[in-house]
Amino acid sequence: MAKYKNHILVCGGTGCRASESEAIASNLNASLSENNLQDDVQVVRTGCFGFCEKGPVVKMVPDNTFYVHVAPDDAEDIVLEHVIKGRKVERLLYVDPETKEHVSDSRHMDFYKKQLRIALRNCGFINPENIDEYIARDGYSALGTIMEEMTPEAAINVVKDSGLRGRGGGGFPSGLKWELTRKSEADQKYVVCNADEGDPGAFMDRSILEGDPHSVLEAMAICGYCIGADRGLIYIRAEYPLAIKRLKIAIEQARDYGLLGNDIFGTGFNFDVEIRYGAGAFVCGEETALIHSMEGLRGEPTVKPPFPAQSGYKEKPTNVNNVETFANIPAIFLKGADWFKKIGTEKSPGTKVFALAGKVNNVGLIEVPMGTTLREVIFDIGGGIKGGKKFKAVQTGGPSGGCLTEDHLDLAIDYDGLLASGSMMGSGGMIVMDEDDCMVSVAKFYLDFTVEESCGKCTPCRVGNKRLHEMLDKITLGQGEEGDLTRLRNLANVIKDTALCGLGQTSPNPVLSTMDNFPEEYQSHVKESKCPAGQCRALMQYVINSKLCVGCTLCSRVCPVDAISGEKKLPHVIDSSVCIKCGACIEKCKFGAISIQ
Amino acid sequence: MSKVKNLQDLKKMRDDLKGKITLREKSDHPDSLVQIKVSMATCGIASGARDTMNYMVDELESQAVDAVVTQTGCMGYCYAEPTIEVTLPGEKPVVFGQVDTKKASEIIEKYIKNGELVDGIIPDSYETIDKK
Amino acid sequence: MAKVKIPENKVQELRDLCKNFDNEPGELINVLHGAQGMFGYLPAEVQEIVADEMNVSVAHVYGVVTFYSFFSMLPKGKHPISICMGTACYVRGAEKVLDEFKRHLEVKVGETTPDGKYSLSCLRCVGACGLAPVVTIGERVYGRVSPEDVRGILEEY
Amino acid sequence: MNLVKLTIDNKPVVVEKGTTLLEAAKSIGVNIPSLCYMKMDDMNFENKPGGCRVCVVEVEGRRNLAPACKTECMEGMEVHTHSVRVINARRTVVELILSDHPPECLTCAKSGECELQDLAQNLGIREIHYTGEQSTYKGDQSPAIIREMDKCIMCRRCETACNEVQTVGVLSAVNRGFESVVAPAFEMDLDHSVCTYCGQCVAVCPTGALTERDYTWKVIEALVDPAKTVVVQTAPAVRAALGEAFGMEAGNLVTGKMVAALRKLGFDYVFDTDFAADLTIMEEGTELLDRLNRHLNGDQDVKLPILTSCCPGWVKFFEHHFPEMKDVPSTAKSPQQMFGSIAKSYFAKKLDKKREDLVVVSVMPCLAKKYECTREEFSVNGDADVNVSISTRELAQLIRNANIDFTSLTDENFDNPLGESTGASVIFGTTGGVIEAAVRTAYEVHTGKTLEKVDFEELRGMEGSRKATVDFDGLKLNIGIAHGLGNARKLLEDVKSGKSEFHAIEIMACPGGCIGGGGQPYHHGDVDILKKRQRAIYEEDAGKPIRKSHENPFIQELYAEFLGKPLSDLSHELLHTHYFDRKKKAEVK
Repeated sequence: MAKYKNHILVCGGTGCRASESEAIASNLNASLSENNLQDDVQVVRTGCFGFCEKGPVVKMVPDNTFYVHVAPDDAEDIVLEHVIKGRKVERLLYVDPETKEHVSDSRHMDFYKKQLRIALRNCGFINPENIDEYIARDGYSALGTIMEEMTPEAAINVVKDSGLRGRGGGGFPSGLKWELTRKSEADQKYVVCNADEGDPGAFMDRSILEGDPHSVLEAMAICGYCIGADRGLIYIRAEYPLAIKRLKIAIEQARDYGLLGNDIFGTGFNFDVEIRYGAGAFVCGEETALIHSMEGLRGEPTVKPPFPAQSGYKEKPTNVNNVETFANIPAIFLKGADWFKKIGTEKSPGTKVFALAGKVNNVGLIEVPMGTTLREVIFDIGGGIKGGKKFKAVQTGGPSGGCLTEDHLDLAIDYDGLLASGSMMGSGGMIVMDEDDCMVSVAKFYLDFTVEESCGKCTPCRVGNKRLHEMLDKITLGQGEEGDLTRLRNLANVIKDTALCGLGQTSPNPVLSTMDNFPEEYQSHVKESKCPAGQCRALMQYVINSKLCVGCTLCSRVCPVDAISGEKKLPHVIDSSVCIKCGACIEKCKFGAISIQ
Repeated sequence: MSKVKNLQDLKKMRDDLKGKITLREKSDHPDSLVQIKVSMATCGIASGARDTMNYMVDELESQAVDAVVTQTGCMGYCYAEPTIEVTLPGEKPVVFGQVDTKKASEIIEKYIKNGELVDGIIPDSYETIDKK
Repeated sequence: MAKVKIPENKVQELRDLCKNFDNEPGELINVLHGAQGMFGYLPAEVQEIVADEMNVSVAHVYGVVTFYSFFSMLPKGKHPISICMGTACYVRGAEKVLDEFKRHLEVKVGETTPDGKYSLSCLRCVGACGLAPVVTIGERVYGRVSPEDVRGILEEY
Repeated sequence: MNLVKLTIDNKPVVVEKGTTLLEAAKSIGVNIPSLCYMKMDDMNFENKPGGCRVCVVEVEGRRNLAPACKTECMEGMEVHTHSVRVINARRTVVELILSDHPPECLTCAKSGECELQDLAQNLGIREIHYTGEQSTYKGDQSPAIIREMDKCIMCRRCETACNEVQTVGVLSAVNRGFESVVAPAFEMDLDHSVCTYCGQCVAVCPTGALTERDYTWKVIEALVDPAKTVVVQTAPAVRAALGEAFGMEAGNLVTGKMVAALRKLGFDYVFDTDFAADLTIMEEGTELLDRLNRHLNGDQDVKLPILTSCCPGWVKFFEHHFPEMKDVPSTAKSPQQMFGSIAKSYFAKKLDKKREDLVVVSVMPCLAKKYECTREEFSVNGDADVNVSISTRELAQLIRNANIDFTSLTDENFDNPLGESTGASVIFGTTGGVIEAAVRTAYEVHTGKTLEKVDFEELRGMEGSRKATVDFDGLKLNIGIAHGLGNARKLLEDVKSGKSEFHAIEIMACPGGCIGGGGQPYHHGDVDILKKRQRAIYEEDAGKPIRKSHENPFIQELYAEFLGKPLSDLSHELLHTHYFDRKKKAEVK
């Protein structure tokens, strides 16, 4: 057997693969063979490192050098310089945006400093397609220990004691859910893993499945043992081909090892997992809708109760947890409920994975203890706002969440804190916005999403959200009227109060939170027909400064709608009733005479 | 492939497999480990640095010493190749010259395990690769 | 709707697909995934055969097909272009990129160019938010796309 | 019994566990408005998707409002059904529905019967605060049913009726969100679907999205055409429900007033489909006995059970779903079509007129009859045996159009010869009636004895699927009865798999039989109305001097003068039909 002295970890997450990390890995291998180092150095394709902004990412082990923005052509340098000569390839090192210095060790990067990885503990560390590496990291020993040494009730108590809450958004205590499902009597029960991550801008679950699929399988088996189910189903978005592939490999390997299937650990306990595909419907993230979708129906939610724990898949008791929730389970059993409880806040123990994106320097997947402040996440881990712009808002919870402002930056992130401030945890999308983002447009963007993804079953969501969207559209077009804002708020509140499912009930949050936190921005749109962020096209006015205009006629010639008139060598004027705000004139003007107001 | 029949099986398997990733686990906290850098430039390899490195890796593992062995470039002591740099936790790095397997064994026994100095130390006026 | 005639061997393949799922109505979505994989889209005739095999009404199959955005009743272009409209891409300007594609191809979202070469669609988050805005053409992913890049990208095909 | 205590609008109430808030409130006189909800216990109809959100109420301690139709009563609940929060939410929800609904109340076919209209009125909606894009769909006109889905509010009742009750499977919710609507596969017209035109979707639709195709103008045109002799026939179930359209209590028999009204409308001859029902019994009963005897004598070619064939919805159903069994049902035409055949042959001859000079109008509780009379095999040289079929509702419309004060009309009698009928034919209007009528005649024909007790209680009732054994003087006849196509499907599956032990099965497409037909005055989910109509039907039977079809003197005369005997060649030509395999794929346009 080859005895590797170096490991080169190449990120194999979707983001990095999109920028050809596969080619990097194969070039590395080729270069190693050329230099006869194939037995000394192992190239490992891992799951996501999280630092997607800098992808593709390559990490050298054991000296912990972290290379960023690596291209396939860089592979040779890495081998020749780093591996053979022991010299770091400086141009691939991360540059600290503050000090402008090279930082070679990932542990010294701000991006990683404040993170604590539990759910992501194996992502970017092991080869997700190799069960041996998972087992080497104590994989499946939580399952084995529970089955050999614990009753299902005792195991459920561990989950309850840990205080783990559902990471899919609602934050329902997981142990309690397991207990309810255990107590429902039936000849057949199911464990369902909700991997239908549909929030635009969220990719936590996908990264876990791509980077550490076995932790989810192990947790599902643990759950099956606890609630008395022998079948598990993973409902995953069909848009996640890599996660599906790795899950399939993981399931096969676990079966081969007897860690799934019949008589697991010789205890007579049977448990197996199959995959069901989503087909592009956001609402299927709602558990009752998800169950209907797995039953081959339209993914329409139904009124709860009955809860899935009582009557779920095929009308049998069903425990539904999302990927991240499951990924926490083995760690909780390995290290104990007390260990877990000490992390995070009292009511929200543990960590949370966020997909940090938007106008922030370090886009990526991060995991922080609950209670970390938004400021730490955005400015320390996220490295602040891109392009030195001013922070304006952060949106958490996706289409169900809200926009928080500067005033909330020191808010400690946990379920209750976010809810109290008008947003919610959601599944963990976190989008940062800067001064150029118009909050009315942002609310409209989310409503646009909700309208498109509404299942159409209940009136408030089917028609109400459509009307909300239309009103927002009207406002961004400068056609808002007196009374629109009152109506907007009433309608949003009624939708929240009357919609059938969790998605409908939370869909007005982006509207309500932006109205609460940026009232003046709505006012300027409606009362002054102005968009302070300068984003709403219809509210822009192109104006020629007569002092700067020399009458060169360039602008009037380029205007596609003949909105600009004026005599040669005299200042020109734009007829704003004709202007379509295409911006062609500004581009042409050599004198900087045209501006947007 | 053999099935995992019980927890005992799994634990044994884990212990056997552990080696596959210890390198990575160690890289998470190298400061608390013995760090050994083997100069592996052309001159080093020509003088048998590869043998030295392989020997060190095997020996440290078999003696269960928590250490990280990495290669490094030319340290500039071509006359003394193979050279290695050993950093004990909390100590300053020390460079040894002309380290063949015999010398390596001595370094492990005396310096690494017991902190006793061994002949062949190159004075600390040298520059490490990192300082360059 | 154009009447499509499915070759007999394909019909058999489709029926076998249903049988692989035990003709179990609960597996309808998996079957439709398989069928779309076979035909590239789900014309009415395919849905009728699936309904017949799975012992559900054609209306039910159609109701399911039209519910999920992944399923399509129209053939896709040779190079299906998808613009990610996830939030991360949105705030980094995906809409302008989309507009540029629409302008170049002269089609709306969900349509295919008359020559069948390109089809244009939007999708929600491919999860490559670090590369936002993201465009995928077939299997190929383009990151950090600006409207100016669009012409060049199209010229590759 | 498990009881729970709660308060609704501060009034204490004790109900059985499992009771919904809507039901509990109703029990103490609190009528929470609802829209999508509809439940008819005996009909196996339950539609409560909890989707319209009109019935929301405030439950203390709950974050959001609760749909009363789907929320079970729990111990200690404190419920408020008309707090400011509730009223505002409810009005807003209804305004939202109205904002996506064409404002065409004045000209809508459902005006006055529309549940959305009532709701808006009751809530006092005077302004719609939220306006915007309205969904539009292409219209769909089949011979029987008109779909104007712009008026659909996604209550899903039609979907439940079509799929769960009738198992016809034509309708499904399609698309999603604001674009969602209930439609046949590929949003094709009903014409191209496997629709049976039973009209149960129309019967439950709260708005004008699904209505019958209105043929009243065709009737008016015929009535004023001096060249035409206009003959009308009225189905048995019509008389048990027509009064409701004029504000009369359900269950009032209005046979005499109906006849008087028809005469006032200007029909030249007011006849009765009941006469044709008696004729059906003669043919179908004889066919039954014939098949039974041959079967008992060991003829392997003869298939049993024999299935009734007077319901056109049912006929189209088995043509689509069980075409391999198309030789099992009786070949006897339905009473509507037998009447048409006889009117345009025997009766035309009596009047010394050509068949083309006669216009046969039928008044039916049914929408499928509109389709049935257009079937090609029911016309001669392009002249249909029955020219126009209108529903009970359309007849009421005609009566109102003619300014007739229906309730104060004096009873009149049908014309002869095609107006005479027996009690046996009247009960065709309810589930179990056809087979009971057949048994009355078949018994006497088979045994040669007089049947003393004509009431077969064991064949009556409202259960969806029933069975009974009738003793034919030693010969035990096993009879099955199903109403509602879902129930029929189950019996048919048994027949198909050879498990059925029945000699004869009566099937009616509509729950309750014709009294619950898709063309009857709207029941708005009240099953009692159907039960009252059923009672009225049996009442009429009991009051008839003659109660066995073969004793109808004009039937006897018809055979003597014209047909010869049941199953004669002429009978076969005029009174029997054949069925088609319609299992071919629904056609894609």
